[in-house]
Amino acid sequence: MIRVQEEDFDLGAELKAMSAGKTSIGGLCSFVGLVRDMAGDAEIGAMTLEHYPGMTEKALEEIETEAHARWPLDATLIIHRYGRLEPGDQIVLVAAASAHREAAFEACHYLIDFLKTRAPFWKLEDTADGAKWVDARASDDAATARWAVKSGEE
Amino acid sequence: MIRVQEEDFDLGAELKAMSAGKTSIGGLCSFVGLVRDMAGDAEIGAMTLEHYPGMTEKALEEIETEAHARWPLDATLIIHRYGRLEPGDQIVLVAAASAHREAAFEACHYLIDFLKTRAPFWKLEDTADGAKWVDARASDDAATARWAVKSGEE
Amino acid sequence: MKLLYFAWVRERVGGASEDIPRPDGVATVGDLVAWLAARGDGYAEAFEESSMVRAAVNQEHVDLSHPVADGDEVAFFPPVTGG
Amino acid sequence: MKLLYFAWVRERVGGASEDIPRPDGVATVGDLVAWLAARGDGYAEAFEESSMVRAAVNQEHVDLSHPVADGDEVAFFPPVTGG
Repeated sequence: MIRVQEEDFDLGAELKAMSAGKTSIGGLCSFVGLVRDMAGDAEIGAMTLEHYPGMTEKALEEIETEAHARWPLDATLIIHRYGRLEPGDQIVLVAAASAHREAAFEACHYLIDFLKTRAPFWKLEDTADGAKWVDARASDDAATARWAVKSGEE
Repeated sequence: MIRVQEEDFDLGAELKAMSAGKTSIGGLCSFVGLVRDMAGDAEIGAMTLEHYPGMTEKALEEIETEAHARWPLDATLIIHRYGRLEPGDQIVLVAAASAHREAAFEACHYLIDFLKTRAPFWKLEDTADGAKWVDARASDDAATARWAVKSGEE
Repeated sequence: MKLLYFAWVRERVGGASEDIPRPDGVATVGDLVAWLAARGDGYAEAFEESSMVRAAVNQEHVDLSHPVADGDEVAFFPPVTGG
Repeated sequence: MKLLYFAWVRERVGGASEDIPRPDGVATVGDLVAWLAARGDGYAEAFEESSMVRAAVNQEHVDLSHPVADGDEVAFFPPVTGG
């Protein structure tokens, strides 16, 4: 399931709902991204997340579908927020549940790596020097690229 | 923090408590192990987890300390239950929070891999053929061994 | 065609969207970028570092060689930074 | 020494713990395994596949060559299966 929303989410309730009644699940791996108060050396007050309605949902659904094609998963969940967020706020939740621990870990990792390079979100950070668009990181491209290598190895 | 307990835990409350007030955290990765209703081909009713009081806590603390030595972590949590558990019940929670996503993922994965081969717990499963001690899996030893390789690469 | 702009591309262009007929001679995303940049002012500024601008056609990531057709939704934006 | 047994080692031995003086000639975990197995019955059965039995001395995983001393807590158990 994917959701794009302005409001916060209840991490515990979301994870519980994912596995409720599915006793074939042996492991549930989740990752939550939070607003940090420091990015590089500049102190961050808050940020605003812009996104591309329509394409965002499409991109997240494609990433989720691809994860299910690669691993035997009982459930996956992607929730991404947009709008204004303060330090400590939750930005994103990705989770994957499987009979097998490695599948849950790898699929969860895959979901966040691809989300970082494919989902159309842009962060505008409030800094001491004014609002600044966050630059994409080469490490995120590298994180995505490694899944291509891993597939080849399998 | 590590805890060994018979009672269930509230996943959402535990994860919230881990990151509360720590705005240096950028990512929180968690893994929950659940009792599956199938192990191999035999249907499982329930299981009983035996452990070694004293050594269990010591082993989990060592695993946690080692994770902090390897990655820049703001917080880690290991909760492992013992006693009788039914299909769908939570067995174990491991979680790691860091400024950086990769550190959170790798540390969380490390915690569960080492827990699986070092923490003194033993599963006794109720099956259609009676109670059976679960055999250790070679794949768990392999999962632990790969962290030695990864360290060498760094 | 419907054109959409996001993040600093939107700020430089000075608007979030516009509807235009497909310009003569514009067959690919790259052609469209060149045509937009030639409009000057904010457009020139938005597309001056064209290696920093990403594109989507009908909500799919594409590169500059991708064709554009009448009725397409074409979006321009910086590399994504969500998650 | 305090000896502890867990899981099927405990079931075969027929008890969870016992206190014994360190037997003459027992200097390592391996010596202790051999001494216990020679007690017969459940002990022999517990240690007959000695490659399947793991040991801890004072709550640390050790191998068969590890020394044992008076006052040590020595535990025997199958490979762990938690998590």
